[in-house]
Amino acid sequence: MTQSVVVQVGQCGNQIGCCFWDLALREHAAVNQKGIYDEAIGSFFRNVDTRVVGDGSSISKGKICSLKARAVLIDMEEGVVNEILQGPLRDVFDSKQLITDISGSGNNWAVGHKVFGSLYREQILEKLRKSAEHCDCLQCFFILHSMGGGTGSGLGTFLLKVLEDEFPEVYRFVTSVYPSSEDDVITSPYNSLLAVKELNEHADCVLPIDNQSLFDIISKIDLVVNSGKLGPIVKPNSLVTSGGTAFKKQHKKPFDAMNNIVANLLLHLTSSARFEGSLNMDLNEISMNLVPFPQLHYLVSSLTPLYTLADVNIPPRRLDLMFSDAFSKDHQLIQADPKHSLYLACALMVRGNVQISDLRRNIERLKPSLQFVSWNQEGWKTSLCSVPPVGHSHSLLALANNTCVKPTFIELRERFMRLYKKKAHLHHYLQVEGMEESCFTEAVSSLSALIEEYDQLDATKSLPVEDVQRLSIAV
Amino acid sequence: MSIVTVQLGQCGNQIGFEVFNALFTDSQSSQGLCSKRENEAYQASCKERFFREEKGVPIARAVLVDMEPKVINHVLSKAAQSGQWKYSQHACFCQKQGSGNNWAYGYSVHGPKHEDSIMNLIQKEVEKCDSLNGFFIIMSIAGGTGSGLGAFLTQHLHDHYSNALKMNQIIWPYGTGEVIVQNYNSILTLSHLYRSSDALLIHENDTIHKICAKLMNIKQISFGDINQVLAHQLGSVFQPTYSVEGSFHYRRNPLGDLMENLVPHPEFKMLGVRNIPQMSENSLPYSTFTWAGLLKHLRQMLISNAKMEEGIDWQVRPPLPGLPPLGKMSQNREQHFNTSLANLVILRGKDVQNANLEGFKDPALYTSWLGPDEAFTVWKTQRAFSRYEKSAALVSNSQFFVKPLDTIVGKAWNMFASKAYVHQYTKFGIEEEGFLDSFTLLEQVVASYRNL
Amino acid sequence: MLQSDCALRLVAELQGALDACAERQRQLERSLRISRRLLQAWEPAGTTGLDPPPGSETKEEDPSPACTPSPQDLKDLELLTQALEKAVQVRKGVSKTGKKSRTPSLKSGTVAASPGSTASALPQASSQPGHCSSRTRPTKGVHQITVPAKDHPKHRLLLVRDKSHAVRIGAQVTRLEPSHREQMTLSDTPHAAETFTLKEKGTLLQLPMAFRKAAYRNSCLWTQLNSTQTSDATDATSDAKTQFLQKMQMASSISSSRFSPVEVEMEVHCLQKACALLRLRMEEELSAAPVDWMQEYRCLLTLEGLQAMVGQCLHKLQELCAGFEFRAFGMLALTEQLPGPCLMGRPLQASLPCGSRVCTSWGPQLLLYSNTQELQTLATLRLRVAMLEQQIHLEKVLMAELLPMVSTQEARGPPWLALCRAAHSLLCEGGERFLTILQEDPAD
Amino acid sequence: MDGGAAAWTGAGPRTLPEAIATLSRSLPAGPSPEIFRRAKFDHPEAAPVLWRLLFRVLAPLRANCAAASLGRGAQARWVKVVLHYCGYPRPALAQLPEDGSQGSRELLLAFSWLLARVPLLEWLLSQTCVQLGDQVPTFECEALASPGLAAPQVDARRSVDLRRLQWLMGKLRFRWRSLICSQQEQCALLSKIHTYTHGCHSDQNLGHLSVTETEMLRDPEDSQQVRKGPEALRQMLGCPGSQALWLPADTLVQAEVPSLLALQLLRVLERENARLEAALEWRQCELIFWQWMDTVLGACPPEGPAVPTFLPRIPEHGCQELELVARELQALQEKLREQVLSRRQAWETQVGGLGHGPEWSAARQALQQTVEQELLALQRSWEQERGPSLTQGPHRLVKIKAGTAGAQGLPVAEVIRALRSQEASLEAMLCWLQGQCRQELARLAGAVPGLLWILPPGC
Repeated sequence: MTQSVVVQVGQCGNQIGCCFWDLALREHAAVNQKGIYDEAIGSFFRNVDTRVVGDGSSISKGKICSLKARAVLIDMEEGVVNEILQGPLRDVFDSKQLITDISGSGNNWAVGHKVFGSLYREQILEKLRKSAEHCDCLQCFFILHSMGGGTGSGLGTFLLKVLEDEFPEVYRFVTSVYPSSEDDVITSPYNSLLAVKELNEHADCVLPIDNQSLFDIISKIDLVVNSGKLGPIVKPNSLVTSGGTAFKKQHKKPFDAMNNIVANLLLHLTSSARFEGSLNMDLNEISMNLVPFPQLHYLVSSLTPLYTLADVNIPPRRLDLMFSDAFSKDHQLIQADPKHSLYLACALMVRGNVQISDLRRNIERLKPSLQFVSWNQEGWKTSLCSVPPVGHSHSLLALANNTCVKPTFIELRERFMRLYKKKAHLHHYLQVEGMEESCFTEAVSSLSALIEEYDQLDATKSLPVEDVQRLSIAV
Repeated sequence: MSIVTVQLGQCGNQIGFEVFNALFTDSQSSQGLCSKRENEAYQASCKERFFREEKGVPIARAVLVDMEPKVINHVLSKAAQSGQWKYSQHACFCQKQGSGNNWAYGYSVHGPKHEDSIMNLIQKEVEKCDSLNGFFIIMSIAGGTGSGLGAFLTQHLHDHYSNALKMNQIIWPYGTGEVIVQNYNSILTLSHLYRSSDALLIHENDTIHKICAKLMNIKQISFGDINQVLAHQLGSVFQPTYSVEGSFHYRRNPLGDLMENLVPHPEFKMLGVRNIPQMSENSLPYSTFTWAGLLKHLRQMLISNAKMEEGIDWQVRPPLPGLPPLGKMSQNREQHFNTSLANLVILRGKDVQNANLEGFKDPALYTSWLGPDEAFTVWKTQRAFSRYEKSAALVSNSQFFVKPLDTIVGKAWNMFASKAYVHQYTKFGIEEEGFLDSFTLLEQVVASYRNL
Repeated sequence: MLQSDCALRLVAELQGALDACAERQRQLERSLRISRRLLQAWEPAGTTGLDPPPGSETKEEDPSPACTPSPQDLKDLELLTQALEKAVQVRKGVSKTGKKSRTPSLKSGTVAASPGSTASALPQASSQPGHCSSRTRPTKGVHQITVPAKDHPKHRLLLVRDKSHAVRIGAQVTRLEPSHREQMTLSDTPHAAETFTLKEKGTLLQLPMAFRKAAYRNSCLWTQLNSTQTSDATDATSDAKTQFLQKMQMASSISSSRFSPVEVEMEVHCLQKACALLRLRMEEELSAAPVDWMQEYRCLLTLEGLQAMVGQCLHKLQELCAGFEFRAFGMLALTEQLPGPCLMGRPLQASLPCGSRVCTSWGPQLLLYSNTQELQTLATLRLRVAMLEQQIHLEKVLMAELLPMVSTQEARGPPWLALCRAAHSLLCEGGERFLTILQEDPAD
Repeated sequence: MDGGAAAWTGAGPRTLPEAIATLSRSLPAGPSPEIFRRAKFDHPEAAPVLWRLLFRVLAPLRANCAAASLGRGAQARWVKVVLHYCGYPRPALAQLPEDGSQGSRELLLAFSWLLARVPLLEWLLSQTCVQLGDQVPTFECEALASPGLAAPQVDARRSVDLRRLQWLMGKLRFRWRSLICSQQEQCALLSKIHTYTHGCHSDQNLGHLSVTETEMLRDPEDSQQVRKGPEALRQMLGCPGSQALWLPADTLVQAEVPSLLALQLLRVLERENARLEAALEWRQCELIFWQWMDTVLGACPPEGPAVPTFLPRIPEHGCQELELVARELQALQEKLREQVLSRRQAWETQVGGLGHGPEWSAARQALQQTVEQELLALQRSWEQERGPSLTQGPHRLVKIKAGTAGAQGLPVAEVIRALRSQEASLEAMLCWLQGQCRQELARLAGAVPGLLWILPPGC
């Protein structure tokens, strides 16, 4: 089986990562009752004999000794990482996996990308190589970062290029948290836009996440839970940031619940590669199926049912509803409406007690209400993983390559232009070595080209679907 | 003579297991409704074909190949748990990382990289046969490993074992899509197999899914259910039959006899299977069958291209004699009449000698250039198959797949015209030229079948 | 569509070839059945494999894996030996005791007892000291199979007996020198069974005396026929024959030509082969890229040599043509009355030793092989050569019929294209592959 | 040596009737000496017997049984054609009526002509000898290459689509493969039987039993069960053709009597021994016969002017092939001439500056020699029947230990070598023929505009 390495960059990236490792541990603990180190666990964790000095030799078989996350933690501030190291997850990481600085990037993409990038290049590379050495078949890097800040956005995208050069065979999946419009970071449009260009060029797949959407989802869960219709009975072993998480301030801090959703997304995304199922889906199948053209690699995701994200005991709704929900606007992890936009491709990843007939039935049912691009009328990719999320019977992750991401990009461009026209804060960037005006113009045109590609596809929406003229056989 | 099965990819391995299980269970069944001696001969024949023995335990003559270990591990332990037969531990090949639904990756990367190891495993299995009849290669055409590596391996089997027969069991993807690049993968696979395989036995997921729902009455259909129906169909074809009517000698060259009668023409290699009866365990006790009834239904299934016993269009009739070929063709198309090139009917069970097959010997069923004497074959055995006192299977080289093939080629062509996903293939050495070759060949196959 | 006479010929040719194949297949299947029956004796299939007794597999020397008998081999061996063993007993008349019903049956771990007391009749039995004591042991019924203790390229049949005359078998591994055999027997197994190979008891398994005599005489006669052929054929006799032939030729009103038709045909055949090979060689040479002057010179020499050889061939061809034309003058279409197309063509060559080949030895000869694979290669190659000859024959027939048709057909519409496609597949691809004809897109 | 066999080497019969009698005895169902005597005087009653004899001698072996069913006229025609084909010089034969009513002298001459020209007796004996051993499990190559004797039933009314020919051709290819498959298995089984019976044969040269012999020993008990065995055997032997290719195993199945086999084989062997003895005797007294034949020939009236009657088989077919070869050879010649010319010139100019030292001439000589050798080998590969072949007479398969030296017989490895070269040249030939067709079709295709001909990949 293959392994993945998670690279968490910046504050947001590390917070999501923290959630992720907590959930991952708990999921494997629930599935693997015997405590034997198996390949499924191996996909995210090393088994290390801590009695051995040095970096602890990996044990490939037998009982679980001490699990180490296949992760590289990077932040240019110490806060979050230190918190992690003092928290309950401290044993999962060791100091060799960390890169920190104390100065921070000052919400400046250029500092993160250019300054820290060149400063820490070798160090980062060494950690990455080390983590790769511990894998016998490294398939994927997951990069967790936010777009708005300095470190995650700047250094995170710098990292992409490094990975591309150094590990060209290994996929780069990026979970990018996009700032909401009421973002408190004033330079976030600059940072995001500069980052988008890098994502366009060096990522294999980007899973855009919108803080606003996450927030809405959390609010909705809270609403359901507090409406009184359903008892807010906490399930002891569900995979949500309740009691035993890294931060014991769940309800105070909406960020935790939000990060939790992203962590769940990652777990679900990799479940079919880690666990058995009647229709497996390896990670390399994601980009193969969902990326028709190299640049169009932005996948809109939605997780259903939402209660799997909540720590509550809600009786399961009808199975078919789960499928319907996945296509509804308010279940998407970015603010987008795939149902009224054009699908280029769509993946349905199902976990738990769901059979192929359920899947087929729902595809047939939903198909008429969705619009697919003319050359991909049956653009479905499906997988069935037999292991459900902990504490639940089934769940669904839908990944859509859909033109509905376009508004997000357009809005980003607008916000950027508003600032850029005024040349506001530009000097903070231009004073960084290697940073020039052309960086901005190029980034804008990169984003515009992307938007243009989506536009062209959208333009075909109104056209009737017609078959292309085929080869004509003489006899 | 023995058949070495090569199970490829997730689909191939899952189905392979069900096939061996079905074969073994049937051959050990005591419900054969025949003499002890005949039953023993039947068992021996089945065993010679599909199993060998190691320390008293039957071992499937199979090589398991996947680029990813989960499925093979699962299948191995399932077989071991059956307590009846096993796979050989040493006949498995897996890697860490799958082909990612990319035909080009399976064909151009995994294939050459693992050629030696896999061919060695196959060689070892072949050496364990006293006499090799051929290969049965189970694969889906939608994915990457089964399709890409399958096409690669079939070609190498063609080169290395030129005299052994090669039949590819092909799983046709759901029409509504299960892998997005399934049409690309399918046309690449089919066109390559058309060059290196002797016969393509095709099963459509859609069809079997419907059989599960309508005939087997399964509410929530799993892949396990689907694969069991498929295994049943294959068993009904490959379990032993008499080589000469009225003797107890069982056919020793099943692949050769089948191919010689059904697929000698290089442009017509696609075979479909129809079974009758097929029903759930619960309704079986309330049903009785006559040969006349079964064969009447089977014949109508053939000419109306019905995929199962339910919902047959009884309006379809063979064309009137005396029509000129062209007129006949257009009339057939109007009527949805399914023209056959060649058919093989396999009858199993009670009073099989009394079955009347005249209905299948009607020249109107066949293309104008081949008479029923050359185009129709029947195999029989008195030994009942599975739970059915009487059962019939039809292996047909006919226009069954014109439509699905045409659809797949059309969809792939649409996608190809927009150049979508092509970059994923060129990355691994399959250029546009390769696509065009495949399109050309398959368009020809469609045209040739249409012109029957 | 083909005209019917042409079609008739082509279909007849193919059908004939198919029938010949089918006939041969039937023959093969018959003999396969015999061989299989011999190997599997009378038992229905499904007897279980023979498990070696634990601990008996003491491998002292590194066995070469190729020589280790497989379980299947052992099983076959056992069945065969049983059969032979039974034959021995019957031949010795020991089965007259009316125990025919006790046919040997093989179950896992059990072996049927053979009736009669054959052991005492075996010459060696009494000469083996120590064996008697083992025989007195009241071991009855089930015994484990004796299993190879060592490996040796030759597996001998090994029959193992105990007092109850249960027949046991295994592949004896060590090729025993007679003097060592007894020790081996003694130290064999706890059951201390008597062992002997078929060879050592060979006299018992021999063919009937009268038959052996006749066979012996037969081989002597053949030897004689071969040895006297050259030395004893007196000059006088051969002179007389030559004279006779000459006189006959002279008396004939047809003057002799240099070649008889059969010779012409053989020469043409030979020239065709030559032509193909020469062209191949030439193309090989032309496509080579010489790296130094030595190679370049060599290439030149080869080409010149080839040129000379082609010259010779052409010369030969002219000779043939001359002879052929000379003979051709008085031909009458007798062939058409021949009894069927089958009597034409190649069998003529085969039916007579009338070519120039002179055989030096007659009668059955020995063909030596050392392993299965070698034998299989031989058989496959022979068949392959036969198939190629058949294919070439068919190719020529198809060429003669199809090419003119394709090139004369006037209308170049779809029927003609269909014809071309099929003809191409048959003529150029051996019927294995096919071409596609596309209508050119007017837009392009 | 066997006393009986030795007896004939010394004295033999010395009178003509005795000599003819030995000849008769050595032939399969040979006619009585009286027939020969009558034939000398051209008595018509001897003619039918001699027609039959000639037909029997000349008919292809495999087809013999079927051919026997041919009418008398057809048989006679057959004999005429084959003899002419082999170069029989007397046109008188061709003019003989085919009802067998006359011409016994002419037939006697023809028979004697064959007898004098080729070692007919030995050949016949060899072709029809009893097979106790196992043969290479294949059939005569020629037999495969020749269609069977009976004209296949083709429905002449049905027009034939070329796709049907493709169908039949494909079927044939599958049958070939099945044949190979079965043969492989048969080889494996034979080898097994040989291994297991190793040491059981009294003949040291053989060492092991053959299938027939094993079969003989297999189940003597059952001998009483079936009685029709000898009859079936006789039937087979009554048909000399099948003897030649007789796989003993076949007999057993056909007769379904594994039991009386020993007895049956004994009879056949004895019959063959008698023929062999007669053949040996014949050699001693042949001279008398030839002297007598001289007088027969002398008794013939001189032949009249040749009446054109005969058509050797070559006609149009042979002509076509000759033409085809001629064309191809000339093309080759032309191409080689051009190449050699230009290369020679280029070489001369190049070597001009190279000097001609002694090293050079030595190297040149060496090169010349190797090239000569190579080309000689090439030539050998197409000249027929080089190396050991299995086409003549039967072979008994004997399994020996690898590396055993001094074993008498033909090693399979040698035959394999010869077959490989034969295979290669046949392949080249087929390839060439296909190339011819490709050119021709490509020419035709080029003449039709608006179409794209997409060849299968790899062409």
